[in-house]
Amino acid sequence: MSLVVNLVLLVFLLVMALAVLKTRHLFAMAMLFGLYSLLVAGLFVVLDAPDVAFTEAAVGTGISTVLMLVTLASIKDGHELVSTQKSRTAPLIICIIMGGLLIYGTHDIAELGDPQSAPHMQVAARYIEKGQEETGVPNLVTAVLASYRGFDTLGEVTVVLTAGIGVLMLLGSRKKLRIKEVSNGK
Amino acid sequence: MEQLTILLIVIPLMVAPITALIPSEKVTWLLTLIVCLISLAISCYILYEVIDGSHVIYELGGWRPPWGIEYKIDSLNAFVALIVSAMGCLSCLFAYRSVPDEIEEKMIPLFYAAFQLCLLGLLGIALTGDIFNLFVFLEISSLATYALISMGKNRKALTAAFSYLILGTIGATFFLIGVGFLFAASGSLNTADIASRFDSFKDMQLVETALIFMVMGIALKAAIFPLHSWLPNAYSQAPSTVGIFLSATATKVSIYVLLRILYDLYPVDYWVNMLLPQIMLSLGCVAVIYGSYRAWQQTEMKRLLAFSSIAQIGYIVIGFSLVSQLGLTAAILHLFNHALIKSTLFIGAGILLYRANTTELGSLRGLGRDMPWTFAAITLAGLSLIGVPGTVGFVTKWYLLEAAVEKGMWIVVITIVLGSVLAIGYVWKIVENLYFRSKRKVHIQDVPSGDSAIARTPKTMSAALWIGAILCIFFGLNTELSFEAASSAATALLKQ
Amino acid sequence: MIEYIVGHINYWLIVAIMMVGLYTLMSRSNLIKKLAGLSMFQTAVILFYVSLGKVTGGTVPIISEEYSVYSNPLPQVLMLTAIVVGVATTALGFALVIRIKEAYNSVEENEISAMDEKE
Amino acid sequence: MANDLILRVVTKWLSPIIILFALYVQFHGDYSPGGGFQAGVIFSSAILLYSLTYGLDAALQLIPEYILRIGASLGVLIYGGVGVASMILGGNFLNYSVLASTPVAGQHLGIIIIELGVGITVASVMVLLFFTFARRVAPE
Repeated sequence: MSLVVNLVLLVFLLVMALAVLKTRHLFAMAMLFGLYSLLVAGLFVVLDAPDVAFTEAAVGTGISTVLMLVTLASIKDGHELVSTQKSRTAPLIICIIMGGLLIYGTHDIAELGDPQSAPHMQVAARYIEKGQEETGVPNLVTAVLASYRGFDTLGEVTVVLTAGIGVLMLLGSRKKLRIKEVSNGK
Repeated sequence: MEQLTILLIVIPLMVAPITALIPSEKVTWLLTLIVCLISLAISCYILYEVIDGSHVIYELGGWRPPWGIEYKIDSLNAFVALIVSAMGCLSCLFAYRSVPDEIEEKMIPLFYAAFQLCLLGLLGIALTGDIFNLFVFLEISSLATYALISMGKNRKALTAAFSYLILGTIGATFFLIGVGFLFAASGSLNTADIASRFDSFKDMQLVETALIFMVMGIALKAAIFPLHSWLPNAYSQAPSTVGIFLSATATKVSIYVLLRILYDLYPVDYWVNMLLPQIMLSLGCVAVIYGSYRAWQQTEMKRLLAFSSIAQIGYIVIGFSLVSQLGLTAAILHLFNHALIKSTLFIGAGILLYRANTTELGSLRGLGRDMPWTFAAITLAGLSLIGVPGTVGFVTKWYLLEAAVEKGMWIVVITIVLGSVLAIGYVWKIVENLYFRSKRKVHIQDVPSGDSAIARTPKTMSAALWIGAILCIFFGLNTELSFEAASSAATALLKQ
Repeated sequence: MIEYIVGHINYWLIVAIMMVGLYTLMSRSNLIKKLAGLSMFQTAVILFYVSLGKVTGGTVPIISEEYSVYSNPLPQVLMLTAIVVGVATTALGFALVIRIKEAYNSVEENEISAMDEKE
Repeated sequence: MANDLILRVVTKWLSPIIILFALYVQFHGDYSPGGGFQAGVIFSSAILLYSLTYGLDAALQLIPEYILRIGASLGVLIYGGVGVASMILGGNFLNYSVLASTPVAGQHLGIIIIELGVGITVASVMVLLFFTFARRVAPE
């Protein structure tokens, strides 16, 4: 049953991705992009990952979409130009090759939900077995996130800080920065 | 001893957030310098400890691998960490006068914080033994890099940063796909754990695809030949300090990751028959010729140096695609040597930019006569780039030639020689314009910015330049020190 | 054959979504659209990881007495980090787009590179 | 939008509830889905809502920018500080087991503190991002 729900959502998702690709109206694209994230969040719930779903809903549909809208409002330019110069065959060929490679790779991947597959049998088995006992936290995602792989999470917080610093460096000054029109020295 | 290794990460991590809050350019600079110096001291000590082939193991959070994240530091890790922190010190020394000149005053604390975060990210990549953790630190350093590049004076810096952001993220995501495929096959993320159980899943197509995607992703970040398009603009448009630091470290660390994937994560005999060495070798050769030729065409010094970097990365690729102890040693040694040469040359370019407010070679004519000492140091580093005996450049090219001859690859030998000839061409172009062309009417005293302070090269900048130039000669004459480290690193890689 | 397709089709669809994202990113000239494509590409990769963690008949990995089979927490943890990295990159990208618009008065890559070449 | 009565009233009622929910997600993350990151984003959405209805200046009066900058750094420092504390107490970096009398209690304590650090940084940076971007939109 969950497989069917999963597939239906994936097909919706594919349609949404194509819609983002096709639309020329950028505000509409921002909305479609938010919907795309919401659908992904729904898929995460089906895949037993409420923590990830929670985050995706808050970040993808919330922060990312809001930032996209604010950017659009700031540049006051709601339409994508019909570009004729840029070649589209080369990207298409690259994407088909990459996609083909990935499908080649998934040939011997374990089926969705196979409890005997390597990701479940190796490292993760211990988290499920001993996670609560060793950390005192029943939510294993929190246990792994904060303790077993706490260093990753420290890195993640640092990434957030870095992004904050970067954006402040770019947009922090109230006045528009003076920028030289021509390359230096000319 | 063990606790020292993690301090390499913890110190920049704790200092960077504080730096971002201090509204003083002097204090933040001093903090950055201290962080770099401490990192340098610690990485020297660690290298000294592990150079005999031993390991330092550090389990983060006290969890045993593969459940927790582990640092397993051998001489290669320590060597790369040493390169990163040494170049951090050098560019920080240069930054003292250059950053206030190029960056808006209000942004300086943030600039130094981002610089430290970039250092932190690169050190994290160099030390970790967990492939997902590597991705996280890769992104820390990348995000900091994008922000730093965009601080360049010219508006082109913005587009350079944006295209680097797009390509860098594609590279990182490809790497992430590779990690995911490998995880699907092995169920683990710990390098040593995957390597030790490799035989049980080596026949899966998943593992093959994982290798391809990881190599592609990292090759994009390392600017290996057809994937180099972001590099020239990023390096030449970035503020001088950033250009120095990145040209010396960013691609080097990515190449280090490539070495880890190819020699550590995957056994050598897995990919040696997959056409991969041949492909890499030919890409390396093309990169040497293409990079040198494009460098020769350039009329702007920083862009010239950036294209020369593409060629130099080609030498490194040739070195490790030969799959021999000697070739690998040459490649690892060149990581260090090239970092030294390129940072010295970029410091030179930075000084010229500071004094003459331009790096267009045509506008720099005759400037070498007014600044003989700067000119002398640039020439020394330029000679190293060509590979004149007695300089570091010669050492690596010699070992590289030896390795190629050992394998009977005459095309590679010809490529290296041809690359050196082209290098003479583009280095001569700099020297000729700086010294032998008659001076233009514009004197340095009446440069557009016209500041009287600019009439002298600041001592910190000269010091950074000369430290770099002297080290180019020092390690060219005393090869044992760097050679021992590189060959110990190569042995550590081939053993597994 | 049918079994094979049923077992793999969700991965194929994920790959297809990934490639639509990558194609959007590579073929479009508008910088905002590029960033949207980049974000879709990353999200599809995240979806791939989370799919790896699903166990049939399993439940959310929060230990309780009523259940005994749990889905794998590890891919979920990794992807929490990846989502954060993704949004950080996107935010920085948007900031760059705003500055590029101010400097070039355009957000189309074609126009911008034409202006760059003129200099 | 600032003049719409319904929006103003709804926002006034909704913002505290969202913040309350953020606190629940923050401190109940050990037992149910959620944690510092999600809590931080939810908290920031409350501020976003407030500034969308009442305007950027009002929101900046509520939370000045320097507090956000300090918060962004503080979260990372709290997280790193827990790691350093565990090193001082004789464990490895981020080994929370040494923080309290029993390892499990130490782990639990450590997890709560670091989640708080995550929450503070994420909430501060997200609000900061929004403010920084939104200032560019405001007509000058």
